[in-house]
Amino acid sequence: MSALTPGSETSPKAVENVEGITVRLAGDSGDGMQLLGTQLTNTSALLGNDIATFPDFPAEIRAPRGTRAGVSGFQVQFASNEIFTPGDVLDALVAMNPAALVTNINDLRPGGLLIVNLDGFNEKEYKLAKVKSNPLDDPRLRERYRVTEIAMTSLTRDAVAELGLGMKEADRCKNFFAMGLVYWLFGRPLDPTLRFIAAKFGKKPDVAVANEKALRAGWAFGETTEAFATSYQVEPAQLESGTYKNMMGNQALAWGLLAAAQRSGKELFYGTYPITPASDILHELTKFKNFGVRTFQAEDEISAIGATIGAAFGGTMAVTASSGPGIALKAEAMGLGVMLELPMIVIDVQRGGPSTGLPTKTEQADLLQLMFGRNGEAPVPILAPQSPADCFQIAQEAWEIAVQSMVPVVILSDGYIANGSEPWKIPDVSKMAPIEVSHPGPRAEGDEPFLPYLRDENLARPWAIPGTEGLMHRVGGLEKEDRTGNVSYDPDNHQHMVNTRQRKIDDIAKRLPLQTVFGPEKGDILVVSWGGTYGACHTAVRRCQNQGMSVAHAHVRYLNPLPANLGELLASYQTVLVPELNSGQLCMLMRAKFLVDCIGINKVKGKPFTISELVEKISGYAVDQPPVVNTHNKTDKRVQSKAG
Amino acid sequence: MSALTPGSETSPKAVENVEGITVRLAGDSGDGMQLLGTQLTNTSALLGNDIATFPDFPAEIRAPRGTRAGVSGFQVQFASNEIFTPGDVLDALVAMNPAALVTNINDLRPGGLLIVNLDGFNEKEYKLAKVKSNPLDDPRLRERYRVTEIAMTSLTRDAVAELGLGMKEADRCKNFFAMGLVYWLFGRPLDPTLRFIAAKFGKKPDVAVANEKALRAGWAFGETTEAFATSYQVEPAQLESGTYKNMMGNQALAWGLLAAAQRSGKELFYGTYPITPASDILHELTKFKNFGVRTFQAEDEISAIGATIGAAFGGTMAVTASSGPGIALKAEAMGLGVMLELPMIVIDVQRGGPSTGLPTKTEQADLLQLMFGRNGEAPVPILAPQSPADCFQIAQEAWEIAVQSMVPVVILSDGYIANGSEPWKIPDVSKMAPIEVSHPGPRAEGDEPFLPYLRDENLARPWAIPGTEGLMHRVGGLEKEDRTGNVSYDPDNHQHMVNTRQRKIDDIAKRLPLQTVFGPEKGDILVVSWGGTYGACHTAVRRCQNQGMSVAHAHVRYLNPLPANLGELLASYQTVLVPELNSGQLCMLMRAKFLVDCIGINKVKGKPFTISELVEKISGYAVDQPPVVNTHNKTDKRVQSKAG
Amino acid sequence: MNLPVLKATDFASDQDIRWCPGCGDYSILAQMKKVLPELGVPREKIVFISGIGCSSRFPYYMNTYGMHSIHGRAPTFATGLKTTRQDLMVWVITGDGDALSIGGNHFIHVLRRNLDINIVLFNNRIYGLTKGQYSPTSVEGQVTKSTPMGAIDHPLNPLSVAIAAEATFVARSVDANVKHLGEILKRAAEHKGTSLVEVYQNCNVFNDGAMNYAQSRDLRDDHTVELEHGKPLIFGKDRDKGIRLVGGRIEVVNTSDVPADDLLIHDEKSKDSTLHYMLSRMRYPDFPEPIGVFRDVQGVATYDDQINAQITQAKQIRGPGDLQKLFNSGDTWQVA
Amino acid sequence: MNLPVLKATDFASDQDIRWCPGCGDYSILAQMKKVLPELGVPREKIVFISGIGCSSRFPYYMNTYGMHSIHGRAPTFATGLKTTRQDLMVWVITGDGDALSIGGNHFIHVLRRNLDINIVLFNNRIYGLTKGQYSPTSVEGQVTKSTPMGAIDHPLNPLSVAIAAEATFVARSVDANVKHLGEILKRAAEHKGTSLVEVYQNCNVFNDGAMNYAQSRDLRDDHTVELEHGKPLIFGKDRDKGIRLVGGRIEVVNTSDVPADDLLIHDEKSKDSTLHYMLSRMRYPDFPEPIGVFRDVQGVATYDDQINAQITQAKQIRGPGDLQKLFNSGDTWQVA
Ligand SMILES: Cc1ncc(C[n+]2csc(CCOP(=O)(O)OP(=O)(O)O)c2C)c(N)n1
Ligand SMILES: Cc1ncc(C[n+]2csc(CCOP(=O)(O)OP(=O)(O)O)c2C)c(N)n1
Ligand code: SF4
Ligand code: SF4
Ligand SMILES: [Mg+2]
Ligand SMILES: [Mg+2]
Repeated sequence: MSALTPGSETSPKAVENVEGITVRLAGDSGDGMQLLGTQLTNTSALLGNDIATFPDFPAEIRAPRGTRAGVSGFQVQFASNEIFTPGDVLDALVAMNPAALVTNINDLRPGGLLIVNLDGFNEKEYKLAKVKSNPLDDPRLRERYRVTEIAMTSLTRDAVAELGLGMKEADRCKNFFAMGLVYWLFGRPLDPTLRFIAAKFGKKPDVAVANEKALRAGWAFGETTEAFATSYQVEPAQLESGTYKNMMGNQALAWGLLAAAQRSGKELFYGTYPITPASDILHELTKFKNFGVRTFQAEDEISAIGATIGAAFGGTMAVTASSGPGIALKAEAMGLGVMLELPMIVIDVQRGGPSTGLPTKTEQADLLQLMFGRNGEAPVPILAPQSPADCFQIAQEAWEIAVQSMVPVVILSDGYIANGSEPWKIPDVSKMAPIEVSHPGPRAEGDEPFLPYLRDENLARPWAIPGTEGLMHRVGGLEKEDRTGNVSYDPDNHQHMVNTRQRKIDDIAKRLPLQTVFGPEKGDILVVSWGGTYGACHTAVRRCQNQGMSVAHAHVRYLNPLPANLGELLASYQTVLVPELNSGQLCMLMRAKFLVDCIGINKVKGKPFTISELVEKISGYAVDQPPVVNTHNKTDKRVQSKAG
Repeated sequence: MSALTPGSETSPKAVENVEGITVRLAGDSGDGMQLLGTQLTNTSALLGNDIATFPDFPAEIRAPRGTRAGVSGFQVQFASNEIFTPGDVLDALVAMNPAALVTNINDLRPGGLLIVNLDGFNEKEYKLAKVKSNPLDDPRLRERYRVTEIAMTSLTRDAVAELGLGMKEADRCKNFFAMGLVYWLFGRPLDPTLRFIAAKFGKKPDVAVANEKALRAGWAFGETTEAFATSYQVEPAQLESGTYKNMMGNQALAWGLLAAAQRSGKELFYGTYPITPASDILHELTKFKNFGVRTFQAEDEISAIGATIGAAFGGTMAVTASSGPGIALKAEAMGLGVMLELPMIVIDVQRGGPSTGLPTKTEQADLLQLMFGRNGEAPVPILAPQSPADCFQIAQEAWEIAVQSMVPVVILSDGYIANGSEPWKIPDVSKMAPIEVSHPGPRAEGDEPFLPYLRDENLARPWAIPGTEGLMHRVGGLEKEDRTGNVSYDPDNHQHMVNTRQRKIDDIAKRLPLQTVFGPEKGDILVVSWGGTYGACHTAVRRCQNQGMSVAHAHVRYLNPLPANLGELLASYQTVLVPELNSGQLCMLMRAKFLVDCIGINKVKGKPFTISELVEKISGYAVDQPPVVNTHNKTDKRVQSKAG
Repeated sequence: MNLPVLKATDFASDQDIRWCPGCGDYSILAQMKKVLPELGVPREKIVFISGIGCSSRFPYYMNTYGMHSIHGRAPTFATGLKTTRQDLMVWVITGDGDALSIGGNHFIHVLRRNLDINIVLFNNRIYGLTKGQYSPTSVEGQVTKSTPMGAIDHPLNPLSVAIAAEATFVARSVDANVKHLGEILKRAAEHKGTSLVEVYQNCNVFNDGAMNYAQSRDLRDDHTVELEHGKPLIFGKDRDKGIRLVGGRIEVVNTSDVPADDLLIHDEKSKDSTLHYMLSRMRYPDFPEPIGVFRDVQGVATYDDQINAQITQAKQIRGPGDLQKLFNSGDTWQVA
Repeated sequence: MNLPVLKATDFASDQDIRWCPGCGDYSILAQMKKVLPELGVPREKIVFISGIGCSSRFPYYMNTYGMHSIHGRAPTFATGLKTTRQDLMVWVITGDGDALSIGGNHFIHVLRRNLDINIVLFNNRIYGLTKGQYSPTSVEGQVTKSTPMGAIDHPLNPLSVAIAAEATFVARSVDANVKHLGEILKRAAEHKGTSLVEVYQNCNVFNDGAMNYAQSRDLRDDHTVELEHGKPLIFGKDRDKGIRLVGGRIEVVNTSDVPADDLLIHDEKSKDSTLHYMLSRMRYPDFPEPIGVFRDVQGVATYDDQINAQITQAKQIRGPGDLQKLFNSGDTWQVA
């Protein structure tokens, strides 16, 4: 259901209604494409469209102007129906220079709209972009796409001329010109952006005025130019009623942690060391000092988790976060957290690996690191959000599990979720249920001795905090004696504690919701996914269903322990497909645990799945598959403890 | 086939021939039990017995005298037949004090010989050992065992009286008295120990003489006392002909590394940070400076592996080692090693975990940490020695794989292997084949450009070392471009490199020996084991076979990649049992890869398996098991890449 | 409220002590138990955090809250605890390997942040728990299990490094000098900000007598000089030797030849740390090694005070956080 | 053999440079390319090892061997390489976060070992690559992405810490002062032992002008003082101000009031590091900040020399290792 089709060019300035539009704004890092994208996103959200965005930053801070490495892109899909991804192919591409054009053109669908800033095209730019000649001269371009060349820079200069700004200042406004043009093209109102300009540049009135003029000029240009015969209209989407806000994943995580702290009557401690793409959580949380949030930028990741454990020992809600390489450094301390049985959250915002890898790209290849990357048997619960807005939810669930089971809980996010955004329905704070947390009270000399490793029905030990009279006790990384927590080298005690720490994690499954599926309860194909691939998988499965295939989708948010009914589910389908942005990590865990011949759909390119590639893969299995073997009923129990 | 049976007490001073004897010498850390044990071991080895030892150190350096925590034990089995473990139950126990008695008596078999140093038994000692009264007064003791009480301390004093030493010095000799007694009892010659005394105490003649007198006094006492009617004789074992030496695991690892260096014409660099039980490798290697061995005691484990990678970059044979907690700290740098594709060895001498765990105890729970404990997809080969002497072999194999595939190779040893010992057949150095290592030569200006990531048939890149003209290149942790090794953010290149790094590991299986089994090619039960449990598993399987069960044993020395034929093997048996000193780690890997319902026999008590407990477990499965599902032929290929 | 008066024994836990007989750790433990009651802080308000090492077993023997953490990282746990729980008195117990080898980075960073905790560094110049490898404070040429031909590293001077890392309280004492040790521990506890106390501790098993010159009664007077604020540096059995400063350099003089007020007068309060640094460079055998408080500078903001001050300030300026208000801030839209 | 004479351009790799336009890193790169040919070391004998950060991209731009390693660990890779390959000239390129935050421990240990390498620390007082969080050298109160209300950590003084960590060569230069920078890099290369050069480097994107007082032509003369061995410390546009030492303390004087030989004469060779430490404490705005070589002490054994000396010595004493002899040593027995 594409939006812009050449055939639609009938009456001049016609307005055409379309279901959804995917636009990418691409230019030099200096051209302000991220700002343009964010504005377009918010404006569309305010219009009531469903939205999904995906920014694509250059790997360098400011790669040299005009180079391919310096291209910064922002993709947004806005639609009148429910959408789950920023879109596979572009309906429209705005390219501010040759580098932006050549690096993005392949994502523009045939017949799609290409808008270029003609002033950005000259010999100097060709050299920088490493293209021999002007790419616009390539005849195939006009055969394939609807190309519109606009001298945005000069038009912007004219628009702001009367203000007598320097040329530099004037040229800086050109992204607002582009914005105005795009707004006209897709029937977006100017007011939200005008408000933004007023707020942001209030202190520099002349800049504010210039940007506003550029914006209006862009709009006017669309209105008047011959270049565009049609503009396009996207009706509001039918979202669940409520008040909405556009949310990025890292922001949602930060806010979710805030909510969890408030729900449990705790103040938040956040210990971290900056690393892409996790740093923004720190930048967000450190704004909330008036919420009692203490952020600690440590000297390294080990110090960050050490401080987190220390704060947890003191009775605070403590959280640490990093990305793959930093998580590796936290491994030893996480093991201590498991031994101490203190509640805390460890967040991994995954990026391309191994080693330094592809820091600005997305990947899901840290699952096994978090499952097994510690010495000895040291199991921890692992949760993964399925979308930017879901981060708000997952953060609170993670804390609930942490305090109920007295254990460090892992949240596996990724770069795609962290920087992507979608509408988030603002909850009613007054209706948020409290998260129960209790600390044992003081004891007098006479009372029976305090047992720091005596367990409750969840196998959780009491969270006794320093300052409490009579509860003085020592914790540490040496094996502890059951109940007393004293150091113990007793062989049977060690076995008992190893088993208990595992059972404590396994038991969490009893308290978690059962796995649901989207689609038939049983059938040919079950697609099992986790984390940021939710949107692509869900949409792909829906398409396949519409094409009449017998396929269902189970998106797993709880990776350890796995949902209690997952084994049964897998058994109800002929084929189990597991799309992952890694080489098959969840796939391996499920094969081991359930002895089901799960088949991986794997992509490790630093990029999310496209819907169409998934549809294609799934379709490939839609016809007569060999029956899958399933012996999980026989082996489930025994194997469970082993998967730890 | 036990050795000492009461029935055998016939004629006075009879000499009885027995197949094998298991003795444990237990006393205070200060009592020199380790020395006594080592001497008894060497003497028995020199007699031609097969031997296996297992020391049991206290967790503390010198836990307070007389306490249970302070008990130090040394167990040795010497036999006329081939043995693979230090023995399950004791034929004889020497206890120098109450603490040693109460903490060890349960391992003495009924009818076994208990020899105590009576002088070590008094009120003060009872308090220290936390026993209410004299444990020797417990009638059950004499019912169950053959108890001999000897005032070793006073007898020793008498023996050395004429030398006029201080009482302290005199008492220090009492372990030699015990030694003499034990030697007489088991028909061991004194000479090797006399030689040892001369060498060790040469500088302190009076001490030397005193120890010798004590030793002879002990022997004489056995000869004359009424207490012993019989002494025991153990004939030489039928070992493969050659010259032998008693070897401990860590020493064998060190010597194996030396051999590998010599075979590949390299000097050895060993970067490490001390940690139990890996430290002794450092202590051993640092003696070999005249072999060109450079040992670097780093400031921490990260520095240790960093230096190792740096040395590897320079063209040296580089090795690092640690135990669980230190290995966790190396995770990030190991990932870099995988990216740089440089040859090196990473040794993990496993100990009880998680966290600080049980530092002096053994465990096999780091397998999954080494498989998966890095960010992103970062596969490495993993080898595990099966016994102390095998460490010599495995070190050389590891280096061969490292240079053939240009990759960090992991060796998984454990505390049991590291401190245990067995006879090692001394190889003929002149017959050791060279390990081929090549470095690309210099290039002049004109030559075609050097491609640092161009691969050979093993997918190995060239090991180009600094100092070589014209090969200047830069390596690093960011994803590399195929062939050139330049930084690349290209999606397809990333996929290609991730796949290639995995394939490089998988391909190693083609060059490794196929998995062999001990026992029937197909049948009811296959026992699959790895690492230090070899001896117990092998012996247990042999016993089961002798009892007529259809059971075979496959001991896996190559854990990643797994042997090419392993899947087929598993399919040839009704039941696959996997004994591990963890909660089922290899078991999980095989289940995932081969979809075979492997069943774990798991023990996490900081102690090795006993043969009898394995026999019992195996027997439990010896009767009609459900057929195991096996679909590995269908899935092998596809899953292979995922198990990485 | 009037606290129950506690005795040293009230601070003993029920765990058996597992150090070697004769280990210097015992006397440090004894002094700690003796000093704590004098501070009037209830046991439940005190936390001992250690890394790994013989010395780091310390917390198990104290009847307070405690954490035997992981090797080298104790200061990090203390940082999280103290910044969130300023009401607690936090002690870090560490060794020369724990603090200066694997833990060197956390060591300098906690000092520069001036977190209000007390660090006691048990310096035995050896790795005790791992049975005798050399440590960053082992002397050059020292033969140990890992250095059969002698250590080739130039040792780290813990106090020089601490002073250079902006430490506000730096002191040294000796296990055998129990009275002095007790006083110094007390001084450390009283200082606001990070207090570092290096204690010369004898490992009689793996490095016996390494610091005998500072420990034995008949040597220590001639080879150590006790620092006292505002007093000249005088030492020697007969207190006949003194320290003088000439041209920014230190020299040993006979008190008989030099008038007392020409001697170096100790100023532990000096903000400028150069003089304290100079004292830390005085090394046996060339110089008597100073014991006592090298530096005690008050009034430098502590990390825990500052982080909490920002919280209070933020609450004053923006009012206590209102989640609903935050959620509704910025661009939002209604769906009916 | 006579080496081909190389030009700066011969040291440029084929990779596009990816720093922000205007970044101070460019001038350091330029000076390095200019200095190397003067050292007469062939390109293949030179290795640049870096950690992670904008600055750590440096090796990619040099046509030598190089390793872009992991964050903070560059000195460790250099240690393994230099101890096994003394024939190579090894440079470590690092940033204030890389060297002093995550890498602080390796930093002090490589210095105390006096490994014969050269460390260039690009100090821009910010985390550049991660887009602008404060670093251990950021000034107190600095507002950054991670410190909206101002940084509360007391900054580390890299040179004080280095000197306290037994460094044998310590220097400072400024990106904008290209001539001086070139000379200092050369001095560092010539020193045997670990050479540390701190370079004030402008991050014009996230911390623009933070060290402008030392960079801008019209400020730097009044706010920096150039150290020259054996010369008095004189500074100021009109060289009318000087530094004097009184009672172990430093003060600024007018050269007109004070005879030149009363001024502090710089002695970079002094084994005693106290004076060098004192110079490192001179901070803007109270004092002019010294640039140039603070300390250059020769003759201190290097780690790589010593480890290799022990190898040679062992071979002399025991003869080259004989594997078969080793295997047959100690107790052995025959089985027929
Ligand atoms: C990560 C890690 N690395 C290494 C070790 C082994 N280890 C334990 S204590 C120690 C050093 C002890 O020396 P020190 O800190 O001086 O304490 P001491 O025993 O001398 O009191 C080492 C290397 C460990 N436990 N954990
Ligand atoms: C283990 C790890 N932690 C964190 C990061 C993220 N990171 C990369 S560079 C950097 C700091 C850069 O600051 P600096 O060392 O001063 O270099 P600059 O960019 O300022 O030149 C950080 C935190 C990382 N790459 N690896
Ligand atoms: S080894 Fe040394 S430091 Fe450790 S307890 Fe024994 S004497 Fe004390
Ligand atoms: S961010 Fe700063 S340090 Fe990094 S390249 Fe840009 S200007 Fe230079
Ligand atoms: Mg020590
Ligand atoms: Mg920086």
